[in-house]
Amino acid sequence: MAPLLTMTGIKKHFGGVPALRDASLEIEPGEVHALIGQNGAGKSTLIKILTGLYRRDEGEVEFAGAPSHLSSPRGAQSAGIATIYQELNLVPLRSVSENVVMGQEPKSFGFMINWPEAHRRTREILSRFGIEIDVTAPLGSYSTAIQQLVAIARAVSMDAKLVIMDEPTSSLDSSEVEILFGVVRELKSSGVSVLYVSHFLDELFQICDRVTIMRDGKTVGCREIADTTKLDLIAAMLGRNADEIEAEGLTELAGGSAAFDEVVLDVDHVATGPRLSEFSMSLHRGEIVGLGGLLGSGRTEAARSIFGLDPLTSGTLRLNGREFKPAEPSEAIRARIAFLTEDRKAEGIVPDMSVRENLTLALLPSLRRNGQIDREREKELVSEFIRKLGIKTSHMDQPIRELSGGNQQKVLLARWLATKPDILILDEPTRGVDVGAKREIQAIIRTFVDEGHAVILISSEFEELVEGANRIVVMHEGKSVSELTNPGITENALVRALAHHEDATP
Amino acid sequence: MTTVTSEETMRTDYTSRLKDHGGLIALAIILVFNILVTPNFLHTQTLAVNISQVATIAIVAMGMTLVIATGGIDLSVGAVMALSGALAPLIFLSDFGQAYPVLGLIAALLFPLLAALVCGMFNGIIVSVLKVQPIIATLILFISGRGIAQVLTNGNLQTFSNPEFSYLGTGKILGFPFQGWLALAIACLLFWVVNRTIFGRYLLAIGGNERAARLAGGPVRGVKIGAYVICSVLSGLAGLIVVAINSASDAARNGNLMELDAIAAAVVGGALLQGGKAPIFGAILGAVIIQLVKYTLLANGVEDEVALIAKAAIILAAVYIQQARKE
Amino acid sequence: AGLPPLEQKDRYKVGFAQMESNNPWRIAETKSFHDTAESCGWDLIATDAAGSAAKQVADVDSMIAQGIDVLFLPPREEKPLIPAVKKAKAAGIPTFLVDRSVDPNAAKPGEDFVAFLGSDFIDQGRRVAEWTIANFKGDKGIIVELEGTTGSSPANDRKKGFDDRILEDDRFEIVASQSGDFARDLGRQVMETLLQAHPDVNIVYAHNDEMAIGAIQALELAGRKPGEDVLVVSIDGTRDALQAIIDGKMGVTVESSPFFGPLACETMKRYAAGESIEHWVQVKDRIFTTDNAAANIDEAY
Amino acid sequence: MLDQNAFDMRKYISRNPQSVAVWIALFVLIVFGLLRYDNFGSAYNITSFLNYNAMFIAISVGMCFVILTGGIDLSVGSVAAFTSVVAAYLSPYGIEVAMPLAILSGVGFGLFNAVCIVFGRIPPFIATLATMLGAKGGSLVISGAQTIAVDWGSNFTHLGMEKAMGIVPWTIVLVGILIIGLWIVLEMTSLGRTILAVGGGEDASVMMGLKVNRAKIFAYALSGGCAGLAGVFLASGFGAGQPLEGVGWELSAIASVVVGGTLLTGGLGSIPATVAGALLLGLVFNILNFENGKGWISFSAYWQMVIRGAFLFAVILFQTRVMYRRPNVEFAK
Ligand SMILES: Nc1ncnc2c1ncn2[C@@H]1O[C@H](COP(=O)(O)OP(=O)(O)OP(=O)(O)O)[C@@H](O)[C@H]1O
Ligand SMILES: Nc1ncnc2c1ncn2[C@@H]1O[C@H](COP(=O)(O)OP(=O)(O)OP(=O)(O)O)[C@@H](O)[C@H]1O
Ligand SMILES: [Mg+2]
Ligand SMILES: [Mg+2]
Repeated sequence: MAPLLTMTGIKKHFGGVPALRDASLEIEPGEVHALIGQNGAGKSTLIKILTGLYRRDEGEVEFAGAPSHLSSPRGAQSAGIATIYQELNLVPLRSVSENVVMGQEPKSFGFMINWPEAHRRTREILSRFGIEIDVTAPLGSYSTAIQQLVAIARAVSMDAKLVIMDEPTSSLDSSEVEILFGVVRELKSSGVSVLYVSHFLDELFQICDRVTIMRDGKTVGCREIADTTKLDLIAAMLGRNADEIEAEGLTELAGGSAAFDEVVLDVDHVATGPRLSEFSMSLHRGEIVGLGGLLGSGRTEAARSIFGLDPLTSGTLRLNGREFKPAEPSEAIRARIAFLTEDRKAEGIVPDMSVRENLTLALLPSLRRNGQIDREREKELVSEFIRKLGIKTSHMDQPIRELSGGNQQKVLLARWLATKPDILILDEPTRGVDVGAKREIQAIIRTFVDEGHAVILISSEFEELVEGANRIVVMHEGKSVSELTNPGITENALVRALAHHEDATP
Repeated sequence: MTTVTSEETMRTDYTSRLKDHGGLIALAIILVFNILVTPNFLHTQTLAVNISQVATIAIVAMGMTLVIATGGIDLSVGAVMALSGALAPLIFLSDFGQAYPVLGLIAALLFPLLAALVCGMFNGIIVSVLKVQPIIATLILFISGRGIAQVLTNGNLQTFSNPEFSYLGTGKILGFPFQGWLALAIACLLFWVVNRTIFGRYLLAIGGNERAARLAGGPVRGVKIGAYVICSVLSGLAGLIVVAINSASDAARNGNLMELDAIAAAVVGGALLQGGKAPIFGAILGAVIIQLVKYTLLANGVEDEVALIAKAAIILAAVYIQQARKE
Repeated sequence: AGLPPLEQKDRYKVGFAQMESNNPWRIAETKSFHDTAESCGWDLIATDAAGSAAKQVADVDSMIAQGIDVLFLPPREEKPLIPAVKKAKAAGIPTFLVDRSVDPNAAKPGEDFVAFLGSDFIDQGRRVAEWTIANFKGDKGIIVELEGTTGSSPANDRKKGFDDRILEDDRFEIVASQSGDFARDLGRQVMETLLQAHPDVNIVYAHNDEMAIGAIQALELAGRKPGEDVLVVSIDGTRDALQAIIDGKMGVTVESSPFFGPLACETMKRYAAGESIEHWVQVKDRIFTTDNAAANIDEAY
Repeated sequence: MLDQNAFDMRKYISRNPQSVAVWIALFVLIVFGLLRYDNFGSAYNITSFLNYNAMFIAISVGMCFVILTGGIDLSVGSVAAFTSVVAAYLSPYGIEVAMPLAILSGVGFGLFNAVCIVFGRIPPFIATLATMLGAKGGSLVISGAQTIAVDWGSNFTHLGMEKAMGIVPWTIVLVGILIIGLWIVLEMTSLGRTILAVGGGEDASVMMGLKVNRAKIFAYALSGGCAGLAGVFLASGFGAGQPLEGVGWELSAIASVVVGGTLLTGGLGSIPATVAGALLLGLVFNILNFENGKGWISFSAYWQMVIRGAFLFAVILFQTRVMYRRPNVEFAK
């Protein structure tokens, strides 16, 4: 059978810096094709070239048997390519329905949008994903996960020949991932091809047929999933020998079960509104406490309440035994608390500022010397962190928006580590980060607690929670409902704890 | 627009360098044109005249640049000029001012600036605390600020003769107008503030991504209020200069339409209306370009109505060059 | 149809629809109406159109709705205010135009409105020209003209009156004519610029005194001697201008008095008494020079 | 509010708290006027008030579309002045010729704005600022800096001065049709929804494959056309093309739109609320004129400016404080 899509010899430079040197990709009709590579390998760029968002410098693209010169996402859409981009690309102010049907609204009289039909269709599509929500409400009033699912729903509803998913699961929890897989299989069985980008290699083995591996802007291989192993893939991505990697071992980071006695943070029946109605936990020096929960369970709100982002309506926070009432993040930072946000784009990076400026943003007050910023020390600090965290940037004055997602995340982590916090709150710290970097980040977190600090870890990846946390506080509908402690922390236990509360409430 | 348009960062070095200096090139073209066409252009007096006229626009444009850097805009600058300009003569012409000329003079410089500061606080608080969109927030003082100035003076033109005060507008140092030196000093100070201080860094961060700046502990409200206050105080200063040159304060006309000139100067100088950039010397360059355009058209007898069209075309061209550079 | 009548009574509800308040002249005019109100038995409704002819019509409308007895209207523009005049007539309200008139082809005095009280802008310009021709000592008059707000009728008329007359004499040449928007600050800036481009200028004609004062400042800043090597002439008769004449910095200013209140009262009373009013109640504009400036400065505004 | 199956008042209020504020403020002001002043509710005052404000409503709804795309149009006032001159020149050919051509000339300016913004990548604020200067210069040039008389003999002035069936001024009828038409476009057509989407997130709209450029071009052309219509009203209602009119109209239109609850950043807003905003701001002038007539205090022009500013402040305070905050939406920058 002729391939649905062939891309060969694709090259792309951004202002002289090559992002793609020689990329190629071939997708058969009706296959689920994975695209993997380290952060910055060029996956997203390749996709954007395919959908016409970027123009390629060189190379051939053939789609559905004809050479393709798409110059806009719109053209790609009508050619039969539906895309879920890595950065959410919906319009939060507009309703869920609009976000789903825009571009192909049902009409009456040929020009008037038939809203009842649009809502019905949206509900129907979303119900395939197990989502029952008010589709007339603004999309932005829902969680990232729901927004992600809506984006997927939109793409899936488009009758495309090829659906591209750039890290669709990065903000989903396991049950939603399952739903997504169901949908992907459905697409496949109806002959639609899927291009699937993910850093979760396990996922690939569940749903993909073939995998293309990219490294440094080049396509370095394409395998049948059945003929490969996770280790192989990692080796190919990193450009190293599989044995070597095995020898190093991607060591498990299971938290010790040491006794923690010094309480640094005590959260007592804290509420900030309907999304966080009763939250209690304690955090000890040297401990990683995980927050487990389904989407919308209020984990992010819990973190925000500690960081002074949402004013408390009731309850108390105690920091090192003293009552603590931060009204602004700056107060929390002064109290040596740090908070890595889950929404990198909206709340994390300042896109036009350089890596250097982004990295030191939370640290400025301590860089003050003679009324101005001590630039020497700033540079030292920044190069130190770039080295320590292995941040891939051409120089420290490169605008952060030009970095790949994973590297942006590392810069943000560095921003907080640089403030030398006692308590580090991490909301989905490894979202969109490649396996190598993920291990690195996890190692950094581990070192950090070993130095006697404490971490609150929010993650929708059960594996990450279970491996990393010394204790897990389970949240449900804005309340902390139970706690898992070592040695009782297993994925099963966590799933059971969640399911228990899920069943308990209608 | 970053993701969609960054595509265009791809340019040969040559053109991108050309565009980096778009403003300077525009300036060079205007200068050459004037040297060839405008009678007596190469004359120190011409330079002095232009400096004295550009100073007020430049001073206000620098303040505007800071506000624009936060992603805001300040329509009230002209009204604040009128207000501070109206207060100064009220003070030194008052009984107190006549009885104690020195104190009166100092008060006549300080109080108007203080009033301007209050206006800036008002704007800044509405924008940052009440979260009202800047155009509308500053529209309030745009409408009523001038009204307050006129209420204070009963609408009357206040004329005076006070050489000490008038030094602000007519004094010369090394043969060049005092207000030109003043503008230069302010530019250096603000350049330092923007590029070297923590306030400046936060300012740019807030314009670049306000939520991120807040999460990183940035004092968002304080910095925004600060930007509006600086802008207002500089406008107040410009208002005093205008009054000083004319030896008269006309609350109805002082600073009229200044907001448009200042915004145009800031943008021609490279400020991005969505925030995140604060090119202080760019603002001066923008002000100089606008001033020279005005001068060129006037000196060559171009009719007012045609001059408007020419001004429009030049603003478009200058910003087009600037804009192409951005992406 | 004839003019609406006006009955004689003690108090009248009087509308005065000022066009703008952004210059001393207008402010003095409004004040003059307020000052007259008490003595003339007016309940005065004064509106301000902030320079918009359209809003001025709307202001007149709202005064008609409030049932005024008489309307005094300084029309911002010749043509756009005609609807206001006609609506007032339709509502049975006698209208007196003050200081500017409307297009006589569309609305006629004695028919659509009672009368026009005011002076003649073209004539003002012409009188400045005549004085200049008579008093200019040099051989060649190089003139810079500072125009009022572009497109406004006083600017257009004062330009026409002056230019037509002065150019009849070939001693004179107008080398530049630019708008200073009737404002002192702009007048100064424009003069500074024009002085650079035309250093040989020896006459400045400004459409109002404010710009003339600005021009004098520009001349002084440039080291010129207004009154000696440059003759400054203008229109209005403000206190500052008279002072400049006394100081020898300015040659002449033709009066354009803003004090219409008393004249308005008198004319209205005559009309109420059934007198027929002349279509143009002409104001006798004086001309101020060194001869009479000192004597009149105290009553200037 | 049309985008719901059934109209649900509570939902509407909670999602559009800001537009609700303007209706309440308008209602309060009208009741105040009716109680305090004689003849405030007279047919004469109502029709003349609406007739005058028809111009502002027209430019405000046009402005609303532009603002919804996340842009701004500072040129509306000058464009209206320009088209009033065009309409005046064309008035001898009758309304059926003068009106479409004048509106078309306004659309031309709108298209020019759109080209600068969409293809020249010039920020809307600057592009339309330049057009504002250019249109003003242009209208002075074509009119020779004079007001241009319309032909009173043709039917041109009927539009601005006469009433349909002797009751409703024709301008109101036209503006009513415009409002309803644009309301339908915004709420019920994909073009309208695209405009909202573009304002809510331009990058996202591009990625969603929407016709972003078309939406923006339409919005600016429409705004130009609405300014053109306002220009026709101006010429027809005041009997002259007026090159000097329109000063500050853009700001009052922007204020109307924002007071009506539309986000200046785009993506969220409503046509009826914009109309309410325009009426509210217009009503302040009308009330001040009536207050002057009470003689209790005769406001000088300056006090009127202060009061108008204070009133705008009050409405905004009311919007942000008394009504609850924004709908619960995270705003993308
Ligand atoms: N708009 C841009 N301007 C400049 N450089 C860019 C731009 N977009 C991407 N790049 C660069 O191109 C390279 C490839 O980035 P891309 O986003 O395609 O990586 P990726 O494989 O998707 O990584 P991730 O897994 O982190 O999402 C990176 O080095 C990045 O810095
Ligand atoms: N039922 C809901 N209705 C409206 N908005 C919701 C709802 N649930 C969650 N949200 C929004 O989604 C965001 C994330 O939700 P929350 O913090 O409660 O969940 P979380 O457990 O942190 O989920 P996530 O895994 O997505 O981070 C919040 O900002 C909240 O505004
Ligand atoms: Mg990517
Ligand atoms: Mg979360």
